[in-house]
Amino acid sequence: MISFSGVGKRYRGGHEVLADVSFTLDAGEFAFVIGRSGAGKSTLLKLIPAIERPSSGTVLVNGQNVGALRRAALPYLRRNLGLVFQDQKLLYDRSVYDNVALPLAFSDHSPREAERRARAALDKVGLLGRERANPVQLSGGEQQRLAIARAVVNRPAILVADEPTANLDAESARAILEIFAAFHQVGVTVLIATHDEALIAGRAGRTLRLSNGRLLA
Amino acid sequence: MISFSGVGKRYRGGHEVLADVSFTLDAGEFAFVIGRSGAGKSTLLKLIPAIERPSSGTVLVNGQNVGALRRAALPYLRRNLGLVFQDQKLLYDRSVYDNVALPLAFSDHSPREAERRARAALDKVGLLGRERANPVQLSGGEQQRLAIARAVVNRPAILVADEPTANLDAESARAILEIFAAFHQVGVTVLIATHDEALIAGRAGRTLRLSNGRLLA
Amino acid sequence: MRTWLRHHRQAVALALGKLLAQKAAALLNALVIGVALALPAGGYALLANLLAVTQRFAPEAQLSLFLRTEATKADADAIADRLKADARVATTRFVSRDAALKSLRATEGLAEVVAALGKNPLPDAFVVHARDPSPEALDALARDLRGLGGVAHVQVDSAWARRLAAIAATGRIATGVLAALLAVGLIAVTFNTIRLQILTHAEEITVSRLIGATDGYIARPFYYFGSLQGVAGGVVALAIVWLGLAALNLGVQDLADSFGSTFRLAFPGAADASSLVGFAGLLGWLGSYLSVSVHLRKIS
Amino acid sequence: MRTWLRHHRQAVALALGKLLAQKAAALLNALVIGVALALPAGGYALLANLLAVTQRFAPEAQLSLFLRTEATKADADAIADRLKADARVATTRFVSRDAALKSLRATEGLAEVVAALGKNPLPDAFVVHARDPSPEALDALARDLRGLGGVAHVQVDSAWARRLAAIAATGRIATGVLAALLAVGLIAVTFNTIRLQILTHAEEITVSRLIGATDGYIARPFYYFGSLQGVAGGVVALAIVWLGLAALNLGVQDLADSFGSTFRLAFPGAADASSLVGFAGLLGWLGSYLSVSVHLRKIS
Ligand SMILES: Nc1ncnc2c1ncn2[C@@H]1O[C@H](COP(=O)(O)OP(=O)(O)OP(=O)(O)O)[C@@H](O)[C@H]1O
Ligand SMILES: Nc1ncnc2c1ncn2[C@@H]1O[C@H](COP(=O)(O)OP(=O)(O)OP(=O)(O)O)[C@@H](O)[C@H]1O
Ligand SMILES: [Mg+2]
Ligand SMILES: [Mg+2]
Repeated sequence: MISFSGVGKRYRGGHEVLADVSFTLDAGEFAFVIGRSGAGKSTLLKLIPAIERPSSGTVLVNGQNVGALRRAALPYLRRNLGLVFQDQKLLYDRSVYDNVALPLAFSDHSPREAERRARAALDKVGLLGRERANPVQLSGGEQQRLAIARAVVNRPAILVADEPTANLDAESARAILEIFAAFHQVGVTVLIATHDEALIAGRAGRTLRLSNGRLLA
Repeated sequence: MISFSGVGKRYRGGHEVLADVSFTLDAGEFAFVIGRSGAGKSTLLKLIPAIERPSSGTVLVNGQNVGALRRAALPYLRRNLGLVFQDQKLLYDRSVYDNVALPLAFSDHSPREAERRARAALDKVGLLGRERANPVQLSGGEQQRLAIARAVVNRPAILVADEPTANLDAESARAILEIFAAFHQVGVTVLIATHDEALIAGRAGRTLRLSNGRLLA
Repeated sequence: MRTWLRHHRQAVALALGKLLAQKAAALLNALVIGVALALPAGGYALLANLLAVTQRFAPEAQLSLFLRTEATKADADAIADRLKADARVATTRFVSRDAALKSLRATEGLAEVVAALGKNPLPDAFVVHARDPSPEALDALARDLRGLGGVAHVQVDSAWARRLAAIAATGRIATGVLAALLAVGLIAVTFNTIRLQILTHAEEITVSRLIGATDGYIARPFYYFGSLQGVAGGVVALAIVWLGLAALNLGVQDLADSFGSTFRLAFPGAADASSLVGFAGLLGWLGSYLSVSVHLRKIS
Repeated sequence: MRTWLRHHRQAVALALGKLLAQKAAALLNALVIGVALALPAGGYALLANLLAVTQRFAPEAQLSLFLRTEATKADADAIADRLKADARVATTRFVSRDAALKSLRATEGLAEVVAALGKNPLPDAFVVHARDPSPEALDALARDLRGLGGVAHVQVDSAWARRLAAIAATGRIATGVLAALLAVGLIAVTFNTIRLQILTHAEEITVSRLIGATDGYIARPFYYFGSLQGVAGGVVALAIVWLGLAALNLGVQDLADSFGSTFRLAFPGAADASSLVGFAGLLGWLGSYLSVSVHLRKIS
């Protein structure tokens, strides 16, 4: 499903953020990327939807070498992924509902089906009833849950989430992880980056430990 | 220094987010506001710089009733506060240096003194050397530290920080708390909101525990 | 196909929605484009009027053919036949010496002169309209007519023809300058508006791209927006031109009255008006196309 | 005071920096304003030229005073003295019957008529220029002069005066319409640009407010930006008007040559040019002021 081999990444004018990262995530696996601030977690995750391209090595997603994709092919790659960004990237001039429904606009659903999916996604993260609010009217944790709802609304086969619980207290964080676990149950591949060692303690799932851009065994 | 008495807050069309909150923070105190997602932490903090106004009760800052301040008086209140926002509010079309130097533009420093202060603040959060980078080139944790540097660059007497360690691993979070502690040492009043119980465990300082908008004893 | 239609419908709705959501802003934009467009459109309307006026003087691109005072009726008839046979001659009009005196008497300021004349000193004459109003053709025709028997003098009004040609040339240059301004101005306005539209929607564009929107999907509402804005600007320009002409007509009325004329500046017809609006829409589309090409890729 | 100066210096630097950072965009904006401004500025320049041309005809606001054919030299002298004493008369010119015949002979198309005349039928005449060119004043003067001994006929060229008044009125209306467009157009362009500037800087404005910037501090760069943009637009408008007049002069040259005139459209003088630019700057400031008042408070 997702396969990194010998991946290195160096930002223009910067140091080597990732070095020789290799791992394979099978379909339906559940994995955490863990590491300190600046370890390269976000960079690693950004290589999967080709937001960044590797400086060396190859990244395969569903067998596609995404580092070599043409610009015009990127939208079709990204539609099959559910992405939660570390800075959430919500639209603050749209309603909560419109934010969730955004990915449905370029897929091929009837308006009725689109609405059903949007409401189901909001329900899953406990935001049903806040559809008409503006994201600025949500608390930090609620915004994070909205970002998750948007990522899952299209029922992607792969979920990639960058610090989806950073703004949540331990209990809320656990509730969010349950959502990801539920997707995992139905066969979705899940990859979550976090700095929170406590969060993953005692959880099933693989752990990819990053330190200074290198994967620790 | 900061005094809430019988403060209630209800957003337009919403439920009661804060109810009958009363506490006093003396000059030089160090306090945490703790509570679950949606408990009202950010709302409480926003009342201090009058970003929001209380629906009932009074909020005094340095003896001023900030809930009743005229619009034109707000800038002068805010210049004396160091604020770290939950969503950081960095300018992504300016350099790291310009972000830190922003509050110095409307205070009365010579250009030389302004530069000295900006560099000192960046040094304190470990971002010296990244001045010319753009905030999007920083990792999530680095952005959070940049927001802290901007809050302290004017050496305010009061520091109010909303989840300043949300994106940081435990070790980096501890390092950031040390920065706040150092300001506390030299007499600055510090108020930090966090959802992270582990972070405050075994720390000196008062704890204001919020639950459903009410202050627990 | 159904999806394609739905996407276009959505894009139109989005563009229209944006225009209508900010009524004041949309009105302002239309006003800006309208004012810019009114310059050449108004100029064009005035030119069209000018050409209409000068066409009334076009008959002056003519020859006056004076007969000798001693010429007989037969001489005059022969000359008339000769003129009728000439392919270069469009029309001829015979002005008898009596008619000429009468019209001289009617000319303001000359009544006294005429009254003082003992007998009619004027000759018979033909007024000849040439088919080809160019100065060269008139001169050649005059040379030939001068050789006819009974003709005392041929006077070419080619000075007038030369003036007309110069006016027409001036008009053509002006139209060219104005048309260029029209196109550049409207494209610039749209380009700029769309640039700022893209900047204000940078966040939305970035996010849409990250979650799988194609560039075509992102660009579409801007194209519609630019075209709609062009059309709105064209309508405003029409209104400005209309009001401007109406205002000028207040003055023209007095002026024309003093000449005893009923002349008024004509308003652009339905065909001109709709092609102005259509052209404005087309240029709006072009401006948005250029702007999207340049600015969309700048947003990472 | 030093801080105040520094803040203003910073605001100018910021505004200039923004203009220069996006050279293409700044140029486009200046072009848009310039095109909009060129409409009334060019119209004004053309009007000024038109007025200059009509002023050449202003001496035609005159009376022609024809003496009786039997009038003596003494009669003529008495009338000349009477005219000199009249406060309403600006200048008088005596045209002897011989001079009148000569000028008639020189008139194109009348040479034959004159040649056919046996004796000179023309009377002596005075051409009288009135101080007040209004039709009413001319009529009153004519009435008085008609009563003088030896005067056969007084002809008022007030038709011309009426036409001139009508032309001047038309010009005044046109100037009014154009001036209104000038002001509205430029204010609208600036208002809109600043609106979009504010929208694209919404983030920065919000953050600056949160950390203690006053509204004055936030607004200042926008004022300077608007004024600078107005000035730049004024300069572009000048250039467009200059080029337009130069292009029109190519045609006017031919036209004037055909009249044997050296007339050319005059370019706006330094005073007009600098007041156009200054006025554009002022309107730019006004537009930005209005826009800031409306839009700054909309950003929380
Ligand atoms: N676009 C960029 N250009 C240059 N350097 C970058 C860019 N993005 C990230 N970096 C640098 O790469 C390093 C790793 O960044 P990354 O965001 O991957 O870290 P992270 O593990 O996600 O950290 P955090 O937990 O703080 O989010 C950091 O030092 C960061 O400054
Ligand atoms: N501007 C607003 N308008 C309406 N409701 C709001 C607004 N801001 C916050 N709220 C609501 O008030 C409640 C408390 O929000 P607040 O941001 O204070 O919580 P918090 O304790 O900071 O939570 P978190 O840890 O998730 O940031 C939430 O239910 C939120 O939806
Ligand atoms: Mg990260
Ligand atoms: Mg909060």
